[in-house]
Amino acid sequence: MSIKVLVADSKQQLIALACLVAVVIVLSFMSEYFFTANNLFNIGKQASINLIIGLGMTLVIISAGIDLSVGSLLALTISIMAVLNVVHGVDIVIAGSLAIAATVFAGMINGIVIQYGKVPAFITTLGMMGVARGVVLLISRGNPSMSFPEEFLWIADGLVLGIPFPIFLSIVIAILVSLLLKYTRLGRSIYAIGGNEEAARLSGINIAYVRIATYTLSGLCCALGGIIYAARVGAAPPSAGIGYELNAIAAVIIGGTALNGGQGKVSGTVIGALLMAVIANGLNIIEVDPYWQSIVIGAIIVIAVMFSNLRK
Amino acid sequence: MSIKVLVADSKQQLIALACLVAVVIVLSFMSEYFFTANNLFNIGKQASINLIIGLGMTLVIISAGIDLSVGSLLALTISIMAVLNVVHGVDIVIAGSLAIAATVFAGMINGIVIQYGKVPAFITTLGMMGVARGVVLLISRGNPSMSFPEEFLWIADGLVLGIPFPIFLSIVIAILVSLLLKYTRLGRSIYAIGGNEEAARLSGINIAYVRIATYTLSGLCCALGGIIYAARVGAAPPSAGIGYELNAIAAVIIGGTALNGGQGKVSGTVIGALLMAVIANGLNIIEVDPYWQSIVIGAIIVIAVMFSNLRK
Amino acid sequence: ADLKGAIVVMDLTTNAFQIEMADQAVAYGKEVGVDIQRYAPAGSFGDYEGQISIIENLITKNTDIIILVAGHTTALVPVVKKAMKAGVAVVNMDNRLNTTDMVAYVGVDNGQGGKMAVDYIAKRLGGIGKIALIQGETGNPVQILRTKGFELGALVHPGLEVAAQQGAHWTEEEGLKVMEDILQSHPDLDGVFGESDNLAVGAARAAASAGKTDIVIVGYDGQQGGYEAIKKGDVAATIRMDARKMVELSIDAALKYIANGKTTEGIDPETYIAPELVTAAEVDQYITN
Amino acid sequence: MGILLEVTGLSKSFPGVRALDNVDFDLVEGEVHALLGENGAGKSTLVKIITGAYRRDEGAMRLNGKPVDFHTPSEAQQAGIGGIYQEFSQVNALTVAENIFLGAYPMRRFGIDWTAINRESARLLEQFGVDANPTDKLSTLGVATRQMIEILKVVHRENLKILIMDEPTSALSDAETRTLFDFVRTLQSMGVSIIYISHRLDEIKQICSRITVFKNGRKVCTSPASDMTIDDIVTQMVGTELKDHFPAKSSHAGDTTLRVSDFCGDGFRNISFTSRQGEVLGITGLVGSGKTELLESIFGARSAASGRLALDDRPISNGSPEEAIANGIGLLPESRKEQGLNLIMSCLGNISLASLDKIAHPFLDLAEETRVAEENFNRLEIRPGDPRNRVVNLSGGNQQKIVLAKWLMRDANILMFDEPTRGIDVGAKFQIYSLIVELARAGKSVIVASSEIDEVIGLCNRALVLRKGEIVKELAGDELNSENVVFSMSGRKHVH
Ligand SMILES: Nc1ncnc2c1ncn2[C@@H]1O[C@H](COP(=O)(O)OP(=O)(O)OP(=O)(O)O)[C@@H](O)[C@H]1O
Ligand SMILES: Nc1ncnc2c1ncn2[C@@H]1O[C@H](COP(=O)(O)OP(=O)(O)OP(=O)(O)O)[C@@H](O)[C@H]1O
Ligand SMILES: [Mg+2]
Ligand SMILES: [Mg+2]
Repeated sequence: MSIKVLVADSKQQLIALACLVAVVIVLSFMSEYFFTANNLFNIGKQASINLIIGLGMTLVIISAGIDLSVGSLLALTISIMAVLNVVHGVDIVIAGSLAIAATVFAGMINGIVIQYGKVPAFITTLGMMGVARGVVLLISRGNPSMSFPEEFLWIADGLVLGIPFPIFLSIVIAILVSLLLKYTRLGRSIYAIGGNEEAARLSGINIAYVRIATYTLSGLCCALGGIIYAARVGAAPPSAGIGYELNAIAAVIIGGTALNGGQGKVSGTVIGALLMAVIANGLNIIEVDPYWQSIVIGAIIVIAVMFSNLRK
Repeated sequence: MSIKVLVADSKQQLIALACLVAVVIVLSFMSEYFFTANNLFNIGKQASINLIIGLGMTLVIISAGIDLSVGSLLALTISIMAVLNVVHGVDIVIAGSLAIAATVFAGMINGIVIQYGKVPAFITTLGMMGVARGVVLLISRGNPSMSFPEEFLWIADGLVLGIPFPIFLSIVIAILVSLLLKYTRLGRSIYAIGGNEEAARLSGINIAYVRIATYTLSGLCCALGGIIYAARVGAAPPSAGIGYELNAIAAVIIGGTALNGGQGKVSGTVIGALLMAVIANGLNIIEVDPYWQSIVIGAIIVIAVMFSNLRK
Repeated sequence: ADLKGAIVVMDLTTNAFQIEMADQAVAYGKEVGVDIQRYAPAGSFGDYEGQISIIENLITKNTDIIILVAGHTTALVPVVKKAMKAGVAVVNMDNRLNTTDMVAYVGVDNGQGGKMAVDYIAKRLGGIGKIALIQGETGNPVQILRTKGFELGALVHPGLEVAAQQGAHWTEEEGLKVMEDILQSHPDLDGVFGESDNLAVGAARAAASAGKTDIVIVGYDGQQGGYEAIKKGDVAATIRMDARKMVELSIDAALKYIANGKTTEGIDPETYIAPELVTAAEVDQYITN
Repeated sequence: MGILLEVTGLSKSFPGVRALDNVDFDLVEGEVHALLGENGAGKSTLVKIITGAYRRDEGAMRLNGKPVDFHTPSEAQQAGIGGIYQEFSQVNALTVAENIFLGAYPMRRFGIDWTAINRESARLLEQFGVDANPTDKLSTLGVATRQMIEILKVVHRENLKILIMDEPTSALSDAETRTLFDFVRTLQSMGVSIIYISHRLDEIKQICSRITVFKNGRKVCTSPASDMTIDDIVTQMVGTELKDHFPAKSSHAGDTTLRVSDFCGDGFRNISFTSRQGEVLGITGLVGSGKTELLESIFGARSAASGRLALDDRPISNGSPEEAIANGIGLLPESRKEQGLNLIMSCLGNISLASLDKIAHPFLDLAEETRVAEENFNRLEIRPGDPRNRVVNLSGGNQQKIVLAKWLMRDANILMFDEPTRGIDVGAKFQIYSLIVELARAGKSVIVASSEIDEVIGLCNRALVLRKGEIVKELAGDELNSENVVFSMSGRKHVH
């Protein structure tokens, strides 16, 4: 593909990137602490969970769906892993794997109910948000303060190829998701059902399989985000992940993926998640009054998106 | 219109109604306290705020939009009214009117940014959610515990024609919104831009006017919901309305209005809001363990919607 | 030069007690020459990860002192260790962290407070009656401690029958709705403990709407809203935690730690302030305007 | 009669395409002015500028001698200009009546007058012989009915002075076309001027007084219709002379491939037929005779109530399009926007969508995809020529070609085409017919469902005539002529 086509194709992402760069430059002038290697790693780590969940959400939104259960599914992984490991003494690797499996299964149930139950994705995943949160509360009720073994915390801070593991994992997942979208039938089919489900069906695409796979993958991303969360906090708070759905969706949409499906790019979500993390981190660093923060964050996001659209 | 057409037209609403009746019957058998006039009034009062907001949300969703700022706008009304009344001693009626006007204006800004800024509704209203909440915190920072004069509380408990005022007001708004949708150009245009915006434009409908009016009306509903809220709790907590957006959207969707716009009914939203209130009230009355409540609520809502779709 | 300090709480938006702790810290900081900034995560009340991010940012900024009102007993431990290692003086306030790797802990015994509330209700009812509990955010550590205190209190007063136990959030609206529902099945209720003043105020509204003004309602925290309700007679009492005192002890401990060359020698590892019962008799001294 | 509307020096560009290039055009009071040209010539763009749907880049427009500049379609409507667009401007979720009165609701003192809307709609439907109720949801109706409703929506407006019709008959049958023409003539006699766009050239001679031909965004010529023969028009449009409208038919029918027995379903009954290798089998019938339902059921896109399918004498069951495609069957659906295309995907992505399994080894070979899809893209001479364009930016006819290209790439053994040349220009039609015959010669079985009788006669070796969901006649060889087809379609007994 020629550079020109690439640029035309990714216009919105490029402008979002320009907004990100502009915000970074402004913040660098406002605080000497902002543009330091250490702080950039911090931003990366702080962005990682939202980004990983956002990558699954990207798939879901491209398929013209939505997943409100992401925060609860993240908590589900953490709690199951904690109960197995801390209460039942199961090895952390096995406990983690079982927790991931259970979460992926919950994601799959989302897909099945949406596909075969014909329940709108909004309601299905809202229901799953409640059910999974309830399960988390139930299984952790006796032990609200479980904490993970020291070695496990490596996941939050350990370095791989010189970069912190959460950032490394985000990069790997971002690459995998973007390869999935670009180089697999499933990925292409996700775009197809998001753009026009009937046309996709008449082109021989197995809608049920694609839809269920999409929500299952979103569940997997939540599980991986949950592992990072668990290592970052070293504990299994039952309220983990509350409110994460709106952040993840926002990252996806800031990145130029439209809620009505059929289009979207991984690079956009990466930029969106970074932009959100940079703003939040920057406002802390330059000591903006917390009461002003939500105003500033809200305004910057709207303005960034407005810019990337005005050029269309 | 013949009865037959009416039934075919409202199938989804009728089945949602059937679900509601079924839940009521089950709960009546499970607790003698449930089906009493007093408790039914309670349910009505508890449903009223979500319903009023949900009616504005119905307009927005029919127009293929979404409004995440409803909870913050509700809080905006309450806080402005409280600050004016409690701190500056402005008469409560004037304070309330100014607060409503400000909130309506915020709703209008949503519409303007979406229309002319070409920012997706999700992002615009997410931004407004942050901005309005920030304003609420700022204006109430010195006085987090303002409380309203005794007479004002009549709004929560006073009777009109034998029914509590919040219920009365909800009914009035529901009727007005349903007349608006059926008998006015604006109402029909909301359906048209939701169903096919380009077709609406080509048919000579003024998209900008319709869109801005829609979000403005949603703002008005939030303001009225805020007044009820203020009277019910008698105070102006800056956290009022957090999380209300998902409940309002859920009420709308349970009522058979699709998120992609172009269709929807007020009766559906009424049933949806009642269903949600009945379940929450019923679970408290029959004393379900709080840890189980979110599971049961999530499951019942999904199942109710599944039923109304299976018959399609 | 001034020291750079920070108070990190869970919530600067909804919870008046958290806001008060933060504001008191800023005020006391000025008195003793520490420039204290207030922080809370942007997300919901359970956003522990947000608190971690804030502390990471504070380490980056070479903050000298962090007063941490931890949202969770274990979740913040790893990042606190990191901060201590980086030379930041971290004092844990209010909600007890599961670690000793910090300068000190200063707090209130939430369990004891919960029990005090029941004791007071028992006293007012003469030891016999039907009571209910309105819980805070389900699964929150503070909720769990206050609930445990309540349950313990109910055990020592066998004449009290716990008729209902419901809840979900900390808000007035939740207190109102839950109380409305409880009163349906238990119109003869005698006493209620709301685990925050917000909940108690909401419950009092529901009781007033239902015309039941003789229910003994007790809140927790000691917020202005609660005090005003006590003054009006809607709420019977609240359990006050002295934010000012906690803040003073915490900042003093941090300053001592820094003066000591960053050792904890001579600093009390834990200090508990007794929660106080505030009833109509004592309430006037706490109302600020 | 004076000049009613005049545009001069009009230009309009889209990213990468100059859709209109310095165009002059005028419309005389009371005339029916045909606008002709190949797919993508700029016809729709011109009329959309006139109706205010697009803004022009350059040029001037005068109405009754006064300069006008419409910012929105409603301004044009107020000036008496109404447009029937190529892409329906309808809201599927609303009723027939409401779509007819969309944006122009009759009002009573207290709100919209629904009684008037329903009554007037019923009258209009009746007058135009449209088989639909005012209260039907639009989404439940077929393409032809919706096209008629699109027309009704504009013609009932009282102040109508200029009516623009962009391919109004592409989805209509002959009978409906005749009703429409009667009405056009009535309007004309009432003084309404009409701009008429169509690829059915025989129609032009019937109702148009003047003809303007476009090519590549420029005007080629304007002249009275009586001065031009159809061949002249074609020559002007295509640039070269086109001798035949159909290629020579494929000659050898081979073995039976698909056998349909006792097929019953929603919209058709007791259908039995076979399709052979090397043969083009036509299926024709009036609108609503069940052609579409039959093909869709064979393809597994909707469920058949009963009946059997066999492929090379091996029973098959097509439970879904996926299975049908795996069995080597392809279907080009009737409605390109709703069933055929993913408008926001690139042309390439659309073309390869039904063939992903072929380019997955197991990962998609993008180079192979581009190569094969581009081959089919070029084979159909789709304009503009960059296959990475989004389909939504193509002209109507070129969009249809994308759907065709998709099924060419799939290279199924049995290919079913439902109205394959809807909205395709004459030159391209010949090209598509040639392709179809070529496919048959290469040993495929081709089934073409069409309500255009000429197409069936000129292209097919054999044809089934459907009426009310049943096969009433099978015609082949010399018997396949227009007289016989019309007789069987309309239900009058044909005497041998
Ligand atoms: N919205 C758009 N964006 C980009 N390009 C467009 C758009 N609309 C039309 N075009 C391009 O403008 C040119 C003219 O298109 P137009 O629709 O006017 O053709 P047409 O003569 O109506 O063709 P057809 O007979 O196929 O309908 C085409 O090359 C088309 O791809
Ligand atoms: N989605 C649908 N829902 C309800 N009725 C439909 C639907 N599609 C078509 N019909 C109706 O079914 C009947 C048969 O339609 P079908 O499209 O098969 O006819 P056809 O012979 O293909 O004619 P044409 O395609 O030329 O309109 C018609 O009366 C049509 O209005
Ligand atoms: Mg065209
Ligand atoms: Mg058909």
